[in-house]
Amino acid sequence: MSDFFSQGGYAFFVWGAYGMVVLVLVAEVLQLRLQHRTILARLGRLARLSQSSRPE
Amino acid sequence: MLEVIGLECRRGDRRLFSGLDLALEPGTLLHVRGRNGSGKTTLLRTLCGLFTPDAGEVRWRGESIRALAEDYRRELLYFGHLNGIKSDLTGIENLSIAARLDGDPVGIDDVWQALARIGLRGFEDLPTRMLSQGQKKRVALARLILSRAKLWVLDEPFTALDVEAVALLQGLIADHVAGGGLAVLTTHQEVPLTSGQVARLDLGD
Amino acid sequence: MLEVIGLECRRGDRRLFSGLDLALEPGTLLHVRGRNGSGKTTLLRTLCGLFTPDAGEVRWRGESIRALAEDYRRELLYFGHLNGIKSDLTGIENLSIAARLDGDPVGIDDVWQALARIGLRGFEDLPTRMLSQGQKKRVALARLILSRAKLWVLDEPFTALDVEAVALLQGLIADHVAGGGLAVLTTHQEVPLTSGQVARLDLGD
Amino acid sequence: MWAVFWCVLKRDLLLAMRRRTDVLTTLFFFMIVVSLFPLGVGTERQVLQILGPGVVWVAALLASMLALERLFAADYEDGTLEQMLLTAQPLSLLVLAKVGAHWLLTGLPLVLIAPLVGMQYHLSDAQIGIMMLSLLLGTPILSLIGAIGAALTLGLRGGGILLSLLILPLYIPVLVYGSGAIEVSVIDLSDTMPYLSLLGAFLLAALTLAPLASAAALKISLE
Amino acid sequence: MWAVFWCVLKRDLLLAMRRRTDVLTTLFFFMIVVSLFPLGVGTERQVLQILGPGVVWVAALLASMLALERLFAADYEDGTLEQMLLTAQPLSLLVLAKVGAHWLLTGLPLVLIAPLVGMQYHLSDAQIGIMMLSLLLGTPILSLIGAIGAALTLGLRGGGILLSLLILPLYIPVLVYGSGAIEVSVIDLSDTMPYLSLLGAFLLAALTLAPLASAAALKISLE
Amino acid sequence: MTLNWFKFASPATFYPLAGRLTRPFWILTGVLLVIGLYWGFFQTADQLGGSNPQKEYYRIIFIHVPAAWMSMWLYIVLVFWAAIGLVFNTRLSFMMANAVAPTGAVFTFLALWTGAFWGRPSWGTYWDWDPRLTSELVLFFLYIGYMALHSAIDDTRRADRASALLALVGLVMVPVIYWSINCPDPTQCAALHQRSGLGKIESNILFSMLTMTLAFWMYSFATSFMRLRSIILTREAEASWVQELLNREHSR
Ligand code: HEM
Ligand SMILES: Nc1ncnc2c1ncn2[C@@H]1O[C@H](COP(=O)(O)OP(=O)(O)OP(=O)(O)O)[C@@H](O)[C@H]1O
Ligand SMILES: Nc1ncnc2c1ncn2[C@@H]1O[C@H](COP(=O)(O)OP(=O)(O)OP(=O)(O)O)[C@@H](O)[C@H]1O
Ligand SMILES: [Mg+2]
Ligand SMILES: [Mg+2]
Repeated sequence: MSDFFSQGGYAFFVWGAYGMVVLVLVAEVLQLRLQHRTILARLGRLARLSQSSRPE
Repeated sequence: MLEVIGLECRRGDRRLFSGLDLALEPGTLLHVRGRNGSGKTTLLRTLCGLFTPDAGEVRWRGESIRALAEDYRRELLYFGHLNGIKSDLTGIENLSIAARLDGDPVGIDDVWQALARIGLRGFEDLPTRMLSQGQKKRVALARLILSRAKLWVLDEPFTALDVEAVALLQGLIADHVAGGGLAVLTTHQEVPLTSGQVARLDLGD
Repeated sequence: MLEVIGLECRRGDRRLFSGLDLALEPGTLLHVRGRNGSGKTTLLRTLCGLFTPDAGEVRWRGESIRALAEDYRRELLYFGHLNGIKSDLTGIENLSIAARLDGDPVGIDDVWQALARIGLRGFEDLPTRMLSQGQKKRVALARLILSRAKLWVLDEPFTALDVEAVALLQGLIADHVAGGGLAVLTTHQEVPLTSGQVARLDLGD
Repeated sequence: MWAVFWCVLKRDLLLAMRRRTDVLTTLFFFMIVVSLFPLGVGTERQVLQILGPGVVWVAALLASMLALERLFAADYEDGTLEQMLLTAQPLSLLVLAKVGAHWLLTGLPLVLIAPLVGMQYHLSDAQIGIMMLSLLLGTPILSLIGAIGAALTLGLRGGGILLSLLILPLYIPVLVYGSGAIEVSVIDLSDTMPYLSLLGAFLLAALTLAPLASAAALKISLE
Repeated sequence: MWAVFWCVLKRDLLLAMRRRTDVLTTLFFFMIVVSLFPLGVGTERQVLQILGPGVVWVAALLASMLALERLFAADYEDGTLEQMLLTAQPLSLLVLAKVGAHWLLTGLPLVLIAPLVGMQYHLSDAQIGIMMLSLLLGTPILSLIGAIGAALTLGLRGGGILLSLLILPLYIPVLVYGSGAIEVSVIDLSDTMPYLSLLGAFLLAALTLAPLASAAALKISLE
Repeated sequence: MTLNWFKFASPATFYPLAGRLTRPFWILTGVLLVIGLYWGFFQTADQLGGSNPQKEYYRIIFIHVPAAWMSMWLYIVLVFWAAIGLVFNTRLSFMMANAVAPTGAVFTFLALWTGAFWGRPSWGTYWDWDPRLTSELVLFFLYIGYMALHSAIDDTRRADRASALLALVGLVMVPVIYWSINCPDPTQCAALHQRSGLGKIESNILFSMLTMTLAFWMYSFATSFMRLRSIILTREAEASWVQELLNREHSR
């Protein structure tokens, strides 16, 4: 197991590269989900606002 | 309280006005009138100390405003051609920052109330970029509600406002003057100024 | 002669108008009306080909103006919110360059005469920077005298002009239309348009 | 009084967060200018090592200068600057806060990205350390001095290039000592002390004088 | 058709004559940037000789880019650009004329001042000759490519630094061959031929393609 | 316009479609990632022999090469949609271009990063001014420029068209830039970056690398669709179908 993690002494480089990939890709996905939710929330609020200001 | 003595202002090589004398007591509204380019904006900016006159001076409580500097500015509220609000900030943010800079001890609740009173309920935390022209102007005017300044200098405050907002603003000015404040304003529109004592000043030939 | 078919324009995410149809024959003046922000300027710019509509098209003599390109532009004169004159050049220089670019074979005498007719005698060779707002506008309008375009598109041509200049401009438009030309214009001011056949178009809800 | 300082600082940071690209652009400009040199000069290791300090500093100068063009411009255009002139606070304090925010947004990122650039130019770790330290001391000076120029050229046509003409000559001392520090660090780290302390002294002087000058310039520009 | 080309060219030159400072500013910027490097890098003869070509070219890149920011801006602000879009002439021809005038006012002066810079960097006469030649071929390319960026960023907030982000990377080929030509000229003058003929080919390509792209960009920006 | 069929792919119909497609792409991404990584780490040798013996750090290849390929491929996709948008004036294609750009930039960054982390043990330096590296950097700048230009323009339509044009110009210039850096001396070209044909790579490594490439590709689909949905929502905020959608969301 520790053999696997040490990657023949190149752990820093291998895991540095893989780590950044994981970090960036996960960050992108999280950002996307957050963005989608904020947009839905804001649009929903706007829609309710315009309905309440135009009582029909 | 506000005195103007022998004021002369030039723009480019043209003299806009000279030998202008004025004295305003608390509870007065001064309405400055004149054609486009006659120097109204220049006069108002001079009163605020934003523009240095070529001759004469402006006094507040008997002292030159140059000498008073910050003490004068604390009692002053200027509302110019530009709204002075950041389009990336929300109405709440804009107003609380403005109040903090003016040194008015204003709580967040006051800000919400001011926005509600000026007719922006529901729009408080949208970036002002998303508001219409008139709504932006309202955000800026909400400062008048929060302000405790003694002297209001308003350059064309009625433009872009609808009838209802004009009435509201007029009410604010009337209250301010009735409470012993001073106001100087310009407007091209025919707005009946129904507040206390109204003085008029005509610029230009 | 000028046809508009199913035109739809959006600005930002807002639809300004859609399904707009029009057909103008020679000798017609079209007056486009509407509130601020209702899309008048956008429509006029679309007619000139400056703005690409989101749907529909504009036709000139039966052909799409996209296809005609330069052939259409040769017959077109657009007068927008901006004067389109360089403040560092004199009136004479401005006009002769504009005429050369429009491809109108105009001599230097014609330019002097045009400026005199529009009421700028004596100001011909001052840099336009030194002219007043209204005089600048007159320099720009002198292009109407020199132009031989068939279609005039004028966006608020009357602003900043005094009564006399308004009358002159109205005369120019009337002559143009009477001579079989077409004109499309917008104006907020109430200006009696006394030329031949006047069509009206109201934008906005 | 400091409440106002923090208020303006936070405001500017908040505004920057609402428009993130403006911040990134400066950083990328810096990166691009730094990357252009090896392409123009050749990619030999030794040459690059000699070039490194100078290039980094010149690029920092240019990036900071170009970003400064916008320091007061936005506030000027929407009238908030005018309002700041009319608050009951010394204008120089507000200017200091604005410059502080500006440095946090454009200067600090340069300091942080410096190791990357150092790698591109094959600098040693010690050199990179000194580079970061000198940038940390030097870039605030650039922002402070540049603010004077930005205030003077506010709202002028062709302001950008005029600004550069006005302030680049003033940047020279910073450039000389900043890149000097990195260069001597090859030989002996302790040699860099005089350079760094000089930069520190400049920074103090700039911190006290530049806000006053910028405030005066702003008042003139807004008349 | 060419009558229109000359008309626009003459107009722009006339305008520049009415405002001479704009022209001088570019020149001074170039001189300042070039003079900053010896301050940052040290003044040893050999180092400077190696650096010279690259620095001159990078400075030319930056100067040309900064000047480009104003290429269409003035005409855009007063509405004359709009009118140009509506003339019965192909817009790309007018763009070409404007770029031509711009190059005469900002590129050509750089070529002419190059000998001075060469002396600062202790370049030989042959190198200086090649430098002028390469600048003569290269700077028009910079103006032509830059015009696309200028048209795209017309009227934007923070346009200057955005413009640099967009077009500096596109300048790389010119930089590589321009400074390459000067470098090889140390060894053998005839070695420079491939470089110069490549630059010439680039110039021809840019002359035909860039005006079209700029014209398209202008149409987009003016909608 | 004869090609009105482009408009069938309207934002309104594409929004739910993209939503339904996202999940399958995520599943594909996950499966391919697991296979690729498992194979890469446990079914390939610890050492590579040959003229340039490589130790374990060669495993970076399983992310480096796919990231580099995706960065270029996504740029081509971006330009494709941008060009379609410019020619046919369809809003959805501009939105597609916009949705692809950030993912492309992410992969470009990752190619640079992983390359640097490979370069250090293999070449002894994180960075060199090698043509491939430099042009990858330029590509990164182009992505950033595209996004910066788009966000600097407030009018979305102008933003779409202006940045599309920029992307096109970039497509023309990138090969020229690559070539000019690769041949700084026009009479001869030299490159530091090893260039071995795919055929020369050991088959286990190749399998793993290609699987990872596919995984990254599926990931690009998934993220682009997610982003596309957000873009469609903001841009079509006033459309009636969005209002209905919001009502449905709200009542839930
Ligand atoms: C255009 C983008 C790039 C592509 C298409 C690409 C592609 C490749 C490929 C196919 C390999 C495997 C070579 C082989 O067969 O051994 C490789 C190896 C490598 N790449 Fe990249 N790469 C790119 C960018 C980069 C960048 C930006 C860096 C560094 C920051 C980099 C650093 C490396 C290193 C160090 C190796 C190992 C070379 C060796 O075997 O010694 N690459 N790359
Ligand atoms: N920054 C300036 N520099 C030089 N001259 C100026 C400047 N601003 C205004 N002027 C000139 O000063 C004169 C007065 O301008 P001012 O703005 O005070 O007029 P105003 O009465 O407010 O006009 P308006 O009704 O249009 O607001 C005008 O002739 C104008 O051309
Ligand atoms: N460049 C632009 N980008 C985005 N939206 C714009 C742009 N220009 C105008 N708009 C918006 O398009 C709408 C119509 O603008 P337009 O200029 O056509 O109105 P108008 O009828 O000419 O108004 P006015 O009477 O004020 O001239 C407005 O709501 C405006 O906010
Ligand atoms: Mg005024
Ligand atoms: Mg209009």
